[in-house]
This record gives sequence, structure tokens and C-alpha cells, in this order.
Amino acid sequence: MWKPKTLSLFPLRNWFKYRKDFLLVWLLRGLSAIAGIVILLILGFLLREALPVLEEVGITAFFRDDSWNPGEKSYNLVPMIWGTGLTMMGAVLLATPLGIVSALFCHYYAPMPIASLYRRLIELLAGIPSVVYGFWGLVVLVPLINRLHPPGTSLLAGIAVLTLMILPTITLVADASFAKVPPEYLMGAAAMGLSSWGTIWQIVIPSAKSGLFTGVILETGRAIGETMAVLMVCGNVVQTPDSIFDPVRTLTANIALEMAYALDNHRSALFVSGLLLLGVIIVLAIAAELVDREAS
Amino acid sequence: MNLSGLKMIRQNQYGLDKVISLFFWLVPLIVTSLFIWILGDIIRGGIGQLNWAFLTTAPLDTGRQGGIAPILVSTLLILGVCLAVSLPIGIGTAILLAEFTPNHNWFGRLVRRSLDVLAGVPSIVFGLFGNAFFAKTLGLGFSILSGGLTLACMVLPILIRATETGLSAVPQEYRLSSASLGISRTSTLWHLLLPAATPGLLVGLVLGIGRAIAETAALIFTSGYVDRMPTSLLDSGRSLSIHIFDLSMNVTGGDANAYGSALVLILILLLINAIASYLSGKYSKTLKV
Amino acid sequence: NQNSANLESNKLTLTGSSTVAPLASEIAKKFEAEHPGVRIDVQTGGSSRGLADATQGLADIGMISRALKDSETEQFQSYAIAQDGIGIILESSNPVQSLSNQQVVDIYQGKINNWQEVGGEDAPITVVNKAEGRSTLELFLKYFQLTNSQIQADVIIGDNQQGIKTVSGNQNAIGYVSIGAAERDISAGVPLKLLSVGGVEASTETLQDGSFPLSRPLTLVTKETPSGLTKEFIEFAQSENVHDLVEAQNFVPISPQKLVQVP
Amino acid sequence: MTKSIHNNLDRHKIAEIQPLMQIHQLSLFYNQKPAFKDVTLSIPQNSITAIVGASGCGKSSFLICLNRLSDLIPGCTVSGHIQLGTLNILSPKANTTALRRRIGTIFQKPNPFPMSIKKNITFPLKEHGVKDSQQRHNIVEQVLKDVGLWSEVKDRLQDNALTLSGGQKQRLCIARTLALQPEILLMDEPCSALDPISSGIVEDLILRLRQKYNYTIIIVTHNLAQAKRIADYTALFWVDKGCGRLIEFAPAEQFFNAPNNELTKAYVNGIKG
Amino acid sequence: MTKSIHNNLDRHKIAEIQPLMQIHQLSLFYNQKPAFKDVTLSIPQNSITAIVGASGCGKSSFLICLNRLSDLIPGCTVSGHIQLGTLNILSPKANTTALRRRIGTIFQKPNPFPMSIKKNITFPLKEHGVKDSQQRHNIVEQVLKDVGLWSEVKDRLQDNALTLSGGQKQRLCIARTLALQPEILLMDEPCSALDPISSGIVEDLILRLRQKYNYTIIIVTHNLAQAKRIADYTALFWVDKGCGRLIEFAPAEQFFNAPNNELTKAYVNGIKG
Ligand SMILES: Nc1ncnc2c1ncn2[C@@H]1O[C@H](COP(=O)(O)OP(=O)(O)OP(=O)(O)O)[C@@H](O)[C@H]1O
Ligand SMILES: Nc1ncnc2c1ncn2[C@@H]1O[C@H](COP(=O)(O)OP(=O)(O)OP(=O)(O)O)[C@@H](O)[C@H]1O
Ligand SMILES: [Mg+2]
Ligand SMILES: [Mg+2]
Ligand SMILES: O=P([O-])([O-])[O-]
Repeated sequence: MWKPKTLSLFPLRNWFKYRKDFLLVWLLRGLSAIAGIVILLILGFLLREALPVLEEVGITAFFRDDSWNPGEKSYNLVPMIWGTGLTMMGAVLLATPLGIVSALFCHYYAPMPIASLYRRLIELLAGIPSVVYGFWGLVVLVPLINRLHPPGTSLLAGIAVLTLMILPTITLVADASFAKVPPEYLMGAAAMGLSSWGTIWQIVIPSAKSGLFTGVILETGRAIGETMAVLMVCGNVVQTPDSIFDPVRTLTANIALEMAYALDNHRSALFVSGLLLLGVIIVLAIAAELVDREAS
Repeated sequence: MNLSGLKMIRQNQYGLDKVISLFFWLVPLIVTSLFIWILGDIIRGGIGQLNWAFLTTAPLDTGRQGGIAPILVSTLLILGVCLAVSLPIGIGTAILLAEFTPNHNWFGRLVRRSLDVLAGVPSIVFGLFGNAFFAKTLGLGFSILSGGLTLACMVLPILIRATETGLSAVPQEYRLSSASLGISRTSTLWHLLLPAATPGLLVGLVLGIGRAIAETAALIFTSGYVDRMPTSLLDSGRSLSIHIFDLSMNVTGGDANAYGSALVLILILLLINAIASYLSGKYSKTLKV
Repeated sequence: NQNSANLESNKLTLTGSSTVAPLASEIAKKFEAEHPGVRIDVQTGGSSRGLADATQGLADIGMISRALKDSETEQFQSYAIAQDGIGIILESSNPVQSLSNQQVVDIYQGKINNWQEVGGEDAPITVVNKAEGRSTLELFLKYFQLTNSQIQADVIIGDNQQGIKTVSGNQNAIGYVSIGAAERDISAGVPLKLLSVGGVEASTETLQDGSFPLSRPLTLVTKETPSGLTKEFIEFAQSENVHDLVEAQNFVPISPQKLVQVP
Repeated sequence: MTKSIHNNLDRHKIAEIQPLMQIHQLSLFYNQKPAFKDVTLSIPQNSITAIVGASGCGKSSFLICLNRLSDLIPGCTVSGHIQLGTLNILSPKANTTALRRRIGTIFQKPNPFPMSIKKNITFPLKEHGVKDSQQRHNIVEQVLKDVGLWSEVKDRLQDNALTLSGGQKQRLCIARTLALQPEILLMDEPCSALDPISSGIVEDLILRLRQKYNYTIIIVTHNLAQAKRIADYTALFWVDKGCGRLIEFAPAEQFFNAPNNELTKAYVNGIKG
Repeated sequence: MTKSIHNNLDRHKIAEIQPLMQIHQLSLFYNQKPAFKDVTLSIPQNSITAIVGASGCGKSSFLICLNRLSDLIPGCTVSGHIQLGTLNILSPKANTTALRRRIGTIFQKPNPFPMSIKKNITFPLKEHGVKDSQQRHNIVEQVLKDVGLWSEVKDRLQDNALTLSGGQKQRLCIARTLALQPEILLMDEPCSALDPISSGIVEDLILRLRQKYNYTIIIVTHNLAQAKRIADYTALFWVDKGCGRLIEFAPAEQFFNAPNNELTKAYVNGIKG
């Protein structure tokens, strides 16, 4: 039996050691306060810039006017809300299953070397500039769609390019959350002769739920916020689309297209579209919160 | 038994399961071929431009001729500033949310949702904000610093969310047994939780770097358009992505060099990702074993 | 031992139009080479940013891709440094060889929807228009006496090259872009063709001799009457020294008789 | 007691009983390091075989070979031969899913799935083609009663199984395996997380399964008293030069009363039971 | 045997012994649902207290209150009062880090950290200020010998602890806790994953700790024979209307031979040990 000199072995620790956790918490609080401040600053900034036109024409003008034509003082943003919503939804609906399947593939189907190669590939795709995606969409995808149904620049093209762009986000986040599924579950499932698919659908996916949810949130954010690529392939016509082949304009494309030339009220109105976008996201965040609460 | 890395492929499969597995191979195949298509286009267009001179000389004739040396330097500096600022803030916030804020706590929920909102703010709005706040209010002007700080705001939600996911996936047993040994939360965090959460952190890092290095709209208004070799962080510097954007959308006859620059960007990304995963692997090893 | 005030006066910032920015950068580099110690930063962000920054004193010189509007002449001094023309483009395999002004108006208003109606194949027309606020759009609208709300566009684009790529990838598209850019791409083998406008061939020659009707000046603006380095730079940008640079960027130098010089 | 009756019954039959599973020269390696080596034995049909031995001697590793769960462990390789009826278990062509349905496993560490208590049982049933929900419900009730959990959880079948206590979890895992009606049950210290009462319930259950439903059961246990109470055959594993070996495999009576091997003798006598 | 000697020794001393830990009206709730309620008892200094009872009666939950590990479980609340010497354990101001060093815990489910075997022990030591690496190494060797693991792992101290067998893991966890020399040891079924030999080693170790180094030990066990062998005091928990209760707490001799409560009597007699 090991006979210690108890007192000298565990000397009274210094103040810092006793206070370590305390300091840590306050350090962390400070850091997250910075993160919080950024959000408030951005919100405040958007509000400040949007205020002039809001004061002049009121909020309802942005939903009731005949069209978006800031040069002629009409500011209807509704078609662009549709544009944003539809491209985002289409892309998320496509990318989520594709991304999750990709991640499952890496984890449970692909042999090691293929899995890590595939992961590398996906990581790369996360970093290709949106211009490049847009460029590719414009010179490859749009002419293809044009052959199907002119003009080619369309909601469909937007959804396709966005899907490619957000796929890495969901794939990588899903991949990381599958890595954390306790192996006992898999062992247990295998021991009962469950099929791979049954194991994945009933055990792996539910246990990775919160990670997948994060992935969906992040990809949705990226889909909503994406600007350049969408601007290049969507056609940017301000209209509520009747079909997937119709051109649409998203709120972000609206800002990017016109901000460089906008003055006074027009400029201010573009900030309203930014604010509105934020509004859309806040609504989604609240929805996500409710879903999350429901689930837990 | 240590089972992490279980593979289902090792089981042989029958019936419906076989069909589903085929599907699981099909999707990556499609995704891969699509991406090889895109990457192939870039490589085909860019490989001809790629040589030592391209990397070491300044652009000429608005980028149609010459190389990208100053742009490469600016890009790396902007990315450096972005990561130096966003990593500590991001990881710190993630730790606070995952380890020190109960799940149902209203504050935690509020911060999380605010971050989700931040993740959806379009990059051009970040650009205008960065221009108004960092460049004007804080007086940093068009500079690498302004650009890096703006990007830091952009990648923050990605970093935080991914790190947090990594942390919350660490088994509760580790926390319990560590606490039962009277180990402080700081040490538990450093020696147990963070190493175990590195895969999540790495994903955040890779996605964040990807987003930062690919960013155009936010940088036009902050780090600027100047393609001179920067001499300090307060100099304006053009990033690769802006260069690519300018060459392909604004400069007639710039496509070839745009492809060349895109290829360089991808190679840099490959390198950075490799370094990041190497370092994180090393980190989790040195702390774990 | 230079003091900081001196250093300050050795730096010049230009912001504004993305069309002008590449040209201005090139001019700036040449200027820097001839004036050691001087630094000129060219930023982009659009014509409106040029005007805004010049007003607020954030930039010494603003860049815009048009002439000043009447409402703006009070506030700013403007100095054109180059001329840009707007030409109508089709994909090169489109059999249509020319369009009258009325046909263009009808196409853009959606009254003509099929190339058959103007002598082409039986195919719907894809109308490519510029985004609100762009000076090319304003020029186009003014010449064809249209308002933006009358136009029935199928695609709305931002920058020049986006227009070229959209039209060159779509056999049935019609659009309008910078003539110099189109000429350069055509000679590089991009499948495009320029149509004549109002019977005048669209080319840098007709632009230079002033016969082509659709043109705009690329302009530097200042809030106050330029002096010191600002004046020196604007004079340099208007001088024959930079004509090679102007042409290299596919623009046309301003003819000396039209040049407004710094007083 | 039932125990003695069936034990006596078996002892007479041993010679006639067909070996159900023949294991020949079985070895298992973790990254080339052997966990156990050259194990040869035959498991008779409709019997209970207990495996005992010191910690780390490869008992758990032995069990996971028998239904190829070892496939799932990276770096784990198995050599030798296992014959189950006409089926060569270690053949790469063997249908592991079907095999594992035939050979159920209960682990040392209870691992219910993170779903409701009921779903832990119904989901594998559904997977294996029990389509009728009433029938599934009946099976749930039946197997939960079998493991003595029904009265404890019948009001909270929809609760998450992870909120059960350790012993409850383990019994749920047994129930969920029983629901699939395997032919052979592998149990890795199934009672080590149980209190004596539940432990007793499980022991009775094991005997009942063996008796009424003709299960063949292989159980790893540290509890020699338990092995004595229930086993028809007993095997002793021991570590020799860092690698597990089968020291003795014999009918339980002989194993405990007249072992051939010195080590066995020392083990069954010299320790606190 | 040492056992009987010290047991007899203690029985005489009971009246004189100072209570080390006084627990008063302790209740624990998971999301407002009580796991156990109104437990009042005093743990005498330098004694071994065994806690027995059916699965799910709140034994594990009881243990985690004693060193405030319950703080870490979301939705878990504790009410009542625990006094350790002059320290009010449940006070929000108590320094939990120091407290948990004084009160070590061994869990039911062995959970070594995902680091090397050696680092599992040296990491907490370093954390508690043992700076000298030679000294740390000595401690590692000593505690691994104490738990009988040294000979099994001395050549693979750098291997990941997760590659150990179940029993080895558990002994490593015990070793890691002993290295910190707590005053009180809480053990939640520490032997349930162990074979009889290691189990015997741990039992001897527990007795030695209690005897020579004045540890106070609280042990949850399902093994009544074990409780009989080592405990000075024994407590029985039982579920009553879905919530755990302390049924009886008495010196071990009395508990096993002349219990006051009918339930205790039934429990100690009527079950398979
Ligand atoms: N995944 C693994 N990788 C490497 N070695 C392993 C692994 N699993 C077990 N081992 C080693 O193989 C040997 C046998 O382990 P096994 O788990 O089969 O023992 P056991 O007899 O079940 O012990 P216990 O009674 O403690 O459960 C041990 O030395 C163990 O350390
Ligand atoms: N984290 C938790 N959340 C909700 N309920 C829990 C949780 N942990 C335990 N319980 C419930 O509290 C009760 C007491 O559990 P506890 O683990 O203390 O029992 P135990 O006496 O240790 O049982 P065993 O002998 O099986 O380990 C059980 O009914 C259990 O289902
Ligand atoms: Mg084992
Ligand atoms: Mg317990
Ligand atoms: O950026 P513009 O040149 O089109 O104003």
C-alpha cells in the first residue's frame, strides 16, 4: 500500500487555481457577450439605414405597392420574399437528404480511404467561392435548362446551384454528429440482426438528431444569405413565379444588384429588404425553436 | 471495447437492405461527379495559368496579365485576422453554451437563436455593416483589418454551432467521473471535453474557413479592391475571391486568370484544411494519450 | 524627415463605379510609377458609393460610369476620362442580322415575343435587361424612350460580363452591353454579334468619331475644385499619357475638343 | 426444484445430445495481438454452458465471435472454424443478419436504444417482419413479464428507456432479445448489474427458456454460485502469457466436483464465491 | 481473518464513534419526480456502510447527492441537509471541487477517460498538484498494484484505457480514485463487473483501506454475501409507491440476524444470494 505524506502531496493551491473555474466562466461570458453585441450592432445598423424610407412611406408600402420600382416610388417586396423562400426551401429540401445520405455513406458504407477522400472533396466544396458556383451555373447549367424551357435563368437554376453550395454544410455537420453515436447502440442493433437501414433510420438518425438539426439551421442560413451565385443564375426578374422555370429575384440578389447604384430612398429601401430578410430568418428561428422544444 | 469507427459495410446485406445500400453509393457518386464536373472545369481552365511566376508576380493590365502575389498575401492576412478573432470568441461562446448554460435556459436559447439569425444575414449586409462600423466608426478604413473583422462576424455562428454540437455529443459520463475526481471544470474542458469535441470543432473550422475564403460581397466594402502588396494590416488588400469576381464579371478577357486564381484558391483551401485536420488530430492526441 | 501631413497629402483615395475602377487602377499604377512616394488606392462599390463617398469626404475622387445628372451638377465637379458605348448583342448563330429601333422597343416591351416576327427562327425571345439604377439601363431607356416599368424582361443582370455570358449561352437572347467589351470577346471567339443601332454600326470607331448614338462618359467627380495631388491626378488621367490604358480596357479616349479640364 | 430435475435429466442424455455448435481452433486478435487462442469445444443442443475465468481472459471476445459481431470491431480478426448445424459461421458468405437473429446477445453493459421502452422491443420486431401491432403489443407484454419488468414499467411504456435504472435497463435488453426468439442466447454477465431479486428472476428465466423453449444458452458469469446453479456445462478460460486459453470444458457436475485441471480445482475452491 | 477481528472491534465502538456524515431528510427528484424521499441517517467515521435494495430504488441516486455530482445531471434537484464535519455539503457556497476530492466515487459502469492507462491516473494527480513525475509514476504503480492490475497492464501503460476488458476498466477506475486519497469512498456496485478473484482483491482492499488508513466507505452492492462479509452497517432501500425509501439502517450484525423490519427480514432470507 502506498503510504503518502498527505500534507505535502496536496499543497494548498494558490488563488488562481481555486478561482480558475470562476475566471473561466467570466472569460466565456465576456466572449459570448461580444458575439451577442455583433448581432445587436447589425440589427441596429440595418434599422438605422432603413429608417428614412420607413418613416416616409411606412411599412405597409413594402407589401401593398404595385411593384418594385424604387425609381418610380413603388416598393413592393412580396415577390422577392417568395423568391427567397422558394429558392431556400427547394435547396434545403434537396440538400438535406443528399447531405445526410452522404454523411451516412462516409460513416457506415464507404471503406476508410474512400470515406476520407469523399470528406476531403466535400470540405473543398465548402470553400469554392460563390462566384465560381455562379459562373458554372451561368455557363453550364442555365444553357441546359434553357434547352428544356427558356429562358434558363430560373428558380430551378437557383435551387440547383444553391443545393450544391449548401450541401457541404449539412454533410460535414451531419458527419460530425454521426461520429458521436455511441457504438453500443450499433453493437446492440447488429446483435439483434437488424438491417443497416433499420439501424440507421431508427437508431443512428434519432441519436444524432440535435446535430442534424444544427446542420439544417446552418445550411438554411447559408441558403438564405447566399447572394452572388443566386444573382447570376436566377434571372432576377421581380415576379412571383408560376413555375419552376420562371426567373425570380431573391432579397439578397436585390440588395446586391441595386445597392451599388441606389441613392437616398432607393438605398434605404434596399436596407428594408435586408431587414425583412432578417425578419424572415427570425420567424424561421422561432419556428425552429418551437420544433426543438416540441422534440425535447 | 473501443468501437468507434464501426462500419456497416462489413456486414453483408440482403434484400431491401442491399437496394438501400446501392442508393447510399449512388448519391455520393452523383454528388462526386457533379463536383468533379465543377472542379474539372476549374482545373481545365486554370492549370495553364498556374506556374511559379503566376504566384510570385503582381497583376498587370487589371489582372488579365501577370500574377497574383499581392492578392495571395492579402487573402492569407485577411483569413488570419478572421480566425485570430473568431476562434477564441467562437469556441468560448460555444463552451459557455454547451457546458455552462442548461439546455432549457432562456438565455442560452436566446443566444443560440440569435446566432441562427446571424448565420442567415446575407454577406452583402455584412459588407455594408463592416464598412459602416469597422471602416468608418472605428476608423480602420478600407483595410485588411476591417475585412478580417467583418469576416470574423460572419463565421462566428458557424464556428459556435459546430463546436457546440461537438461538445454536447461528448458522453456525460466523462463529466461525471471527472467531477467525481475533483477535477476543475477548466481542466475537464481542456483535457477531456475539447479533445473529444475536436471533430465538431474541425467541421466548424473547415466550414468557417471555407465561407471566409470564398467571400466576395462582404470584402468589397471592407478590405477593398487595391491589388498592391500590403505592408500593414491597415492597408487595403484585394482578396482572391474578389479578384476572381472582378476578372470574371467585370474585366473582359479576364476569364483565364480568373480560372487560374480559382484553382490557386482551391489549392490553398486544400492546404489549410489539411493543416487544420493535422493540427486538430495532434491536439486531441497530445491531450488524450 | 517627412511629417505626417506630408504623408497624408501623398495619398489619394478613389471610390465608385466598378466599370471605371479597373481603368482607374491602371492609371493609378502608372501615376504612382511616375510620382514616387505617392499612393493611390482605388476602391469599388458602385457609382452611388462614388458620389456618396466624395460628398462625405471619405474619398478624394468619386468614380461614376455616366455623366452627372442635372440635379448633381451643383454639388460636384466632373471630369470625363473615357467614353463607353452601349451595343445590342445577340448570340452569333441567331440568323437575325439587324433590328430597327422600333423592333427593339417592341421586343423589350414584350409586343414581339418570337424571333419569327423579326425574320428569325421560330423561338421565343429571351429579353436581357439591366438592373435598376445602372447607367447603361438609363442610357438605353433614354435612347429608346422607354420607362423601366414598361420593359418585360426575362433576365435581369448586373455586370457587363454577366450580360455577355448570358447572351452567349442562349441562342434566343437579346441584350445590351459595353461595345468595347463585346468587341474584345468577339475577337476572342465568344459566340456573339453586335447589331447596329439606328443604322449606325456599333464599334469603337463609330464611338470615337461620335456617330454612335448610345454612349456614356466614364467620369471622375470631386466635391471641391481639385487642387494639389487631386488636380495632378485628374489631369494625368485625362492626358494622352493614358490613352493606351484606356484602349486596353476597351474604352475610347475622350476627343480633345470635348475634354473638360481642371481649371 | 426444477433445477435439479432438469440437471439430472441432462446428465443422462449427454452422450446422445447432438452438438449444436462446433468450435474448432478458434482464435481472436485485436490488431494482431491475440485475445484468446486455439479454443476447441462443442456446445451441445438445448444446454446451458457457463464460461468463467478471470477478468481480461477473453470471455467477452469469445462470445462476440460466435455471431460475428467481431466483424464490427476495427482491427479485430478471427481465425478457426465455427459450425452451426450446416452453417459455417465464419464463412464470408454467411448471412450475418439472419445469423444474429438466430443467435441473440445480451451484453455486460446494458445498452437499450434511445427510444421509448416499448419501442425498444417493437422496433426490432417490426424489422423482422411482425407487422400486426396488436401482436407486437402482446409480445411486448409477454417478454416484459418474462423478465419481471412488466409491473414496474407498464404505466410508462412510452418513457425513454434511458431513464430506467441499471437493472431495469438490463432486463429490458434481455426482453428485447427474447422477443426475437433466437435459438441460441449469448449472455455476457447478464446479472452483474442486477440486484439479487432481479438476478434470481433472470436465472429462473434462463432455466425456463432452456426447459420450455429449447434454447441453447452460453453465459459468461463471474458468479460461480450462479454457474453451479444453472449450468449444464462449464468452461474455464485463463490468461497464459498474455493470451486467453480454454483450460477446461466439462459437464458442470464434473467441473465443480472433480475437475481434471489443477487450475480449475484452485479456481472453484480457492475463492470467495 | 482480519474481517472478523475488525468487525468485532467496531461493534463495540459503535456508541463512541463520531458520526462523520449526517444526512437529514434527503430527497432527490428527476424533473420533479422523486427518486427517493426523506432519507435520514448518520454515517459513522471509519466504517463501511453497505446499501442494498432492489433495482431502481434510488441507491445510485443517493450516492450522487453525497458529493454533489447530482449538480451535473440536468433536471435533477436535491432537498434536505447533509453535514460533513463542519461542512454543509448542499450549501450553494460549498467548494464542490474540494468536496469531491474528499469524497471519491466509483461508478457502477466503469468509465475510464479516453486517454492512456497511465494518464488516467496521472491526469487527476497533476490536477491536484502532484508536480513531480517520478512521484506520480510511483503512485501509478502503487495504486495499480493495490487493485491487482499492475501485472496485467505494466507493459501497456501507454495503451488507450478503452481497450481494457470490463473488469480491468473498473479496477482502473478504482485505482484512479485511490490515487487521490479521499477520506470517504462512495462505491456504486464496484464489483459487479469483476470476476471473483478481482472481486476478492477489491474486497480485501476495501477492508484494508478502512482498517489501516481510516477511510469511510459507502458501498452499494447487490451481493448480500459481500455486504455480510465487509459491512459494519447496512441500509436497505425499497421502492414504495414509485419512490425510494430508506427501510432500515442498522449495524450489519443486527441487520442480517435480527432486523427490525419485516421487509428486511424477507430480503435477507428469502433470496438467492
Ligand atoms: N477493442 C479492443 N482492442 C484491443 N484490445 C482489446 C479490445 N477489447 C478487449 N481487448 C483486450 O483483450 C483481452 C480480452 O478482453 P475481454 O473483454 O474479452 O475480457 P473478458 O474476459 O470479457 O474480461 P471481463 O471479465 O473483465 O469482462 C483483454 O486483455 C483486453 O484488454
Ligand atoms: N437521469 C435520470 N432521469 C430520470 N429518471 C432517472 C434518472 N436516473 C435514474 N432515474 C430513475 O430514478 C429511479 C432510481 O434510479 P437509481 O439509478 O438511483 O436506482 P438504483 O437503486 O441505483 O438501481 P440499480 O440497482 O438498478 O442501479 C429509477 O426509477 C430510475 O428510473
Ligand atoms: Mg467481458
Ligand atoms: Mg444503480
Ligand atoms: O459599376 P457601374 O460602372 O456599372 O456604375
